[in-house]
Amino acid sequence: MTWFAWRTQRLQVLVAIGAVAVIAVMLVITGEAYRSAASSPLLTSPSCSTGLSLNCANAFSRLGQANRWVGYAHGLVLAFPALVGVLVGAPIVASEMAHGTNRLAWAQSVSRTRWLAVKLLLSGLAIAVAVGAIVPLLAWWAGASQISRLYPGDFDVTGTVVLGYTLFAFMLGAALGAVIQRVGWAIAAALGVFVGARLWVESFRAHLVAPVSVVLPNGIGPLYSATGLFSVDSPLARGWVLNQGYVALGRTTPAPGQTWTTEFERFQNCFLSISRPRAEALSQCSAQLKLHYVIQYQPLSHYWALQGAESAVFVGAALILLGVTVLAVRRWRT
Amino acid sequence: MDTGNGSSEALIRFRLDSRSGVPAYRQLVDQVRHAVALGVLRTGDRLPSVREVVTQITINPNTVHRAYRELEVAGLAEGRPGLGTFVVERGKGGGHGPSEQQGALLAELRSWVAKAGSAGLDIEGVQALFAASLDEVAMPGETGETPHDEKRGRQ
Amino acid sequence: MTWLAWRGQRAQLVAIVAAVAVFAGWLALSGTADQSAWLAVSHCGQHCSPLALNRLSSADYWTSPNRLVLTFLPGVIGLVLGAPIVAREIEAGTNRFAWTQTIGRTHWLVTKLLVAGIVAAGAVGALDPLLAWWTGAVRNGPRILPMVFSVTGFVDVGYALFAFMLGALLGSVIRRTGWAIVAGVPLFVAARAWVQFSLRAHLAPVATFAGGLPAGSMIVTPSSVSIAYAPEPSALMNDWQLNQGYVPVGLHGPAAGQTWSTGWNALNRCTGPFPNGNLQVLEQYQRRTQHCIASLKLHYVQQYQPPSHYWRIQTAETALFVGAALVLLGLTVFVVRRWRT
Amino acid sequence: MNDTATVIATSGLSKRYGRTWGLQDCTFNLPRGRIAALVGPNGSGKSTLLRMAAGITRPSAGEIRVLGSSPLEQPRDVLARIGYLDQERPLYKTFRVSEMLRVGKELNRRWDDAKAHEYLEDLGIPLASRIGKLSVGQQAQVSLTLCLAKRPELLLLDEPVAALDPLARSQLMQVLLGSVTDEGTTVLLSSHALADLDVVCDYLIILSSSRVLLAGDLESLRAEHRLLVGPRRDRSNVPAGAELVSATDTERQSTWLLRAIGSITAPGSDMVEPTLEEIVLAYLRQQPAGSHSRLAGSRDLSLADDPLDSGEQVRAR
Repeated sequence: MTWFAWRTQRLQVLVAIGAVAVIAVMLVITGEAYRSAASSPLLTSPSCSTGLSLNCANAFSRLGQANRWVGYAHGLVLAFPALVGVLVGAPIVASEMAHGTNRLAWAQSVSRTRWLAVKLLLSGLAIAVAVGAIVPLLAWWAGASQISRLYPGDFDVTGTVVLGYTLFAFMLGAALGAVIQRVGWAIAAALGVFVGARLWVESFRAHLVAPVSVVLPNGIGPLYSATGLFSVDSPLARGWVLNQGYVALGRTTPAPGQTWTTEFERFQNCFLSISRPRAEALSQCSAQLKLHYVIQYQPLSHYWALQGAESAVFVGAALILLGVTVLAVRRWRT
Repeated sequence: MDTGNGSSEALIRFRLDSRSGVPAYRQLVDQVRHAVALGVLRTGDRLPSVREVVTQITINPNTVHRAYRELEVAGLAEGRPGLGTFVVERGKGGGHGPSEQQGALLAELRSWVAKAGSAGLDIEGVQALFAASLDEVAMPGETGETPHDEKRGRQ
Repeated sequence: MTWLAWRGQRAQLVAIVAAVAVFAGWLALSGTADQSAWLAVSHCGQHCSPLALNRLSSADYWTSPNRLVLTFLPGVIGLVLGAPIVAREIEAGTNRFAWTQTIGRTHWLVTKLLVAGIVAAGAVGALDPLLAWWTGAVRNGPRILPMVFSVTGFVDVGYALFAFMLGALLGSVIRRTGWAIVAGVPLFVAARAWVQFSLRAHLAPVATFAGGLPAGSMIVTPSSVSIAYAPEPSALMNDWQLNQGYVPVGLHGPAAGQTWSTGWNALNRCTGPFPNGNLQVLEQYQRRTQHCIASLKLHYVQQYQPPSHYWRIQTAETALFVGAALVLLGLTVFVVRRWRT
Repeated sequence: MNDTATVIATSGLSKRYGRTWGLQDCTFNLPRGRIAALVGPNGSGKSTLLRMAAGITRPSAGEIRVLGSSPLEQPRDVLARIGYLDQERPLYKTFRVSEMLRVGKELNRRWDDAKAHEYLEDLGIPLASRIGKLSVGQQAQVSLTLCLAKRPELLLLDEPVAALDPLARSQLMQVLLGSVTDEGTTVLLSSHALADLDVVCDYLIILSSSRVLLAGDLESLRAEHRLLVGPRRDRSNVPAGAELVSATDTERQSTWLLRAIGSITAPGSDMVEPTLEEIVLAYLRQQPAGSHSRLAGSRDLSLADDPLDSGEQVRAR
């Protein structure tokens, strides 16, 4: 049975593994190119910090070039979980149904569930291992190419979510293949659903783990930013700022029925109407309107928790799709 | 007379016995002959068109053409261009012997069969003897074919 | 025959057009949101409320994913519609029906290609007016820049036709729709990348800028001292900058056998390392640099493509891809005409 | 033979698939107006021959002319005048029957739409049905209708009745023969239903191991062959003037197929004209087992030399 499953899917699986290998090579090349370009001592030398020197311009242009290539690799990593998963997953049941070979397979003494389980397990495992193997590489690459880790778009190309997306796309392809029974249409439908699902999850990703809030005292806010708040080393700068705005004292989120921006105008009008030194005016408005400024964000320390949560969401969805596939295959009658 | 009416229902329906070993065209010829002999077909009757025969019994059109041609040669039928093939008066083109001679032969054969029956021969035995003698005695056939072209019953 | 070509691929053609229409709607919506967010920010200037900034960042977030989709859209549409043209028929064995009818294979093939090709090109081309608006609305930057160039103008129709014919040819050679698409993707990406990175810059005469700020002039501000060795006139901000460096006087590029870094390196050897020190040291360094530039008989040259070359390059690149598509068409006809079991 | 009397003429026609032969040194002429049966075991080259006649297989060697033209060099001349039904009976499965007819109409210069509709109406095939939903028999009828509506001079039918039930088979043959009667079409059809072919065909081509074993007018072939059934005879005792094609001997009885020009006698044994089935089976039996489609010519492999066959079968010619 394992041999049979392998024999029918080896081409797809090998091509998928080949594609993952190509991406791995791409990651090593672009990551290393960026790392070496960024580590050029010239970039931090006084000649570059005081102005442009001859070599400095060269170093910057090298960095820019490397950054472009990192961008292409980024695009590839963003796209490949869907492509690999769907292209390997969709034909598993659909191509058998399209050719009628399932009637042969399901007339043997192996049960449909077992037949399906072996096929799904084999190719699922193969691509999971291949993609899983580049997860550490992605972490290195993200570090080497200095991409942020939490921000949307960057979060999606590092960590275990890549594996989660792949498994989800794989099961989505398999399930839609079993339902639609046509490989081409299953792929098209699966890609559409995948993009929709990814965007939808991205819309509530920030709340998969409770965010952290910073409360600025005495009315300090964007009208008078406290120095150091967004400096390079501050947790805020390395984190992912979700929301900010004036909210009622004692609260870290807007009052019911209000948004993060509701109170801003009121506070600004108050501030502009008081002709006193800034700090005093801010403090007075804060006390008068009973407002303080809150910045809600996900700190970098939540990275793995967020990764775990989002991976779990997609793996869970993949398990549901597994159930759907099993059901579709068991219930199939011409 | 419905002779000119091409759309009229065919008067006889052919059937083929593919196991008999008798060539198909010969079966058709024989069936027309029998029908004429039994009075089912009379002079002026239209034989089924080639197309009708072909689609009724899934047979090669050339075979039907050949059978009809044979019937024409034997003077049993006549092709009228555009109308079809029609049964004609016997004797018009020669062929069968005088009927009184036939009657005598029939009487002789009947008495022979009765003799064979009293000698203990069953129907198969009679048929085998008849076939064997047909084989050995060359018949002056209208088509002039060699003796072994004649029909041969087989199990 | 036209009817058959349409009927045979009706489902795919309609699906593609519908998908493009949905995406166009999304582009219009998100583009409008982004445009008004930008407008709000440009009006409030220094005193922008968090409201405006939040709106901008959430609306602008979609710009680069959308551009990514637009970059691959012509290729995907072309391959998905092109690959089944012949491959699907061979897979189903229907080519043995179609190619034993009176109509010639070439006639059959060209009609099918024409119908699906027009849909592919039309679906992509119909987006072009929208894209012209969209790229401005979301402030993609000067459209001569490579990433913007590829998703504006009409060059995307050329990409779509090329991908379409690539898919058709691979389909008729590989005879399997799925694998034809899979094989087509890297080939299409390679062709696009090669043209974009190597060829496009030379599709119109390269403009050069020589001189500008006197090289090595010093800009002193209260907080810092900068020395402009590589002048960056603001006029070049909207151009697609290709190469820059010091080249022999009288030339607009490196001399034969030399590269752009030859000049940099020669100048660097002459001036020595950048000094640490006070203003006087820096002034000395500046004078030394000027002296070196003069004695080495170099001048600063910037090669670029100005925005005025935009349509010229668009036309040339489109012609390039359409020409390649025609070559692929010829090959496909050849393969189909020769097909025998 | 001149071109007007000969519809298909092949000479030394061969097709090689890698190391195996699809068809080898095939030479025959099919006269106009015939319904020719192309018979032989699976893989004997029937489809290869038909496909070469339809111009969708390129011969490796030799020549084939269909209606006086080369299907390879002048496909337009040939394709307009033939109707080819592929073994797989390809149709656009998602199309409706009426749409499939429209396909035929659009792909052919000569197209008898009324006739096509009439056929399908007579058979009770609804025009609004999707092809994929039709039964196998109905799909075969649609395929055949597409061939017939071209009003071809030559029909090339690759196993038109395979996998059909007896009723569908008979209906299909009726439609075919009716049309052939009307149009005088020449037919070359391959089939395994030997009993059906007997009264339908008047020309016979036997292929085996990618070679032509026998080709000719069925009536003449019948006349040239005799089936000898009688008490066991010694192999050396072949009647004078006859040639032993193939023999099946039991302890007591011999059943021989003999080939002879002119009359032969064998006293004590029945001598009958063989059926098409008997001729075909006798010729196929003389082929050694396992010699199918070998690149090394099986031509010289005489059965008499094969120790395994112990002289049970004897080669003709």
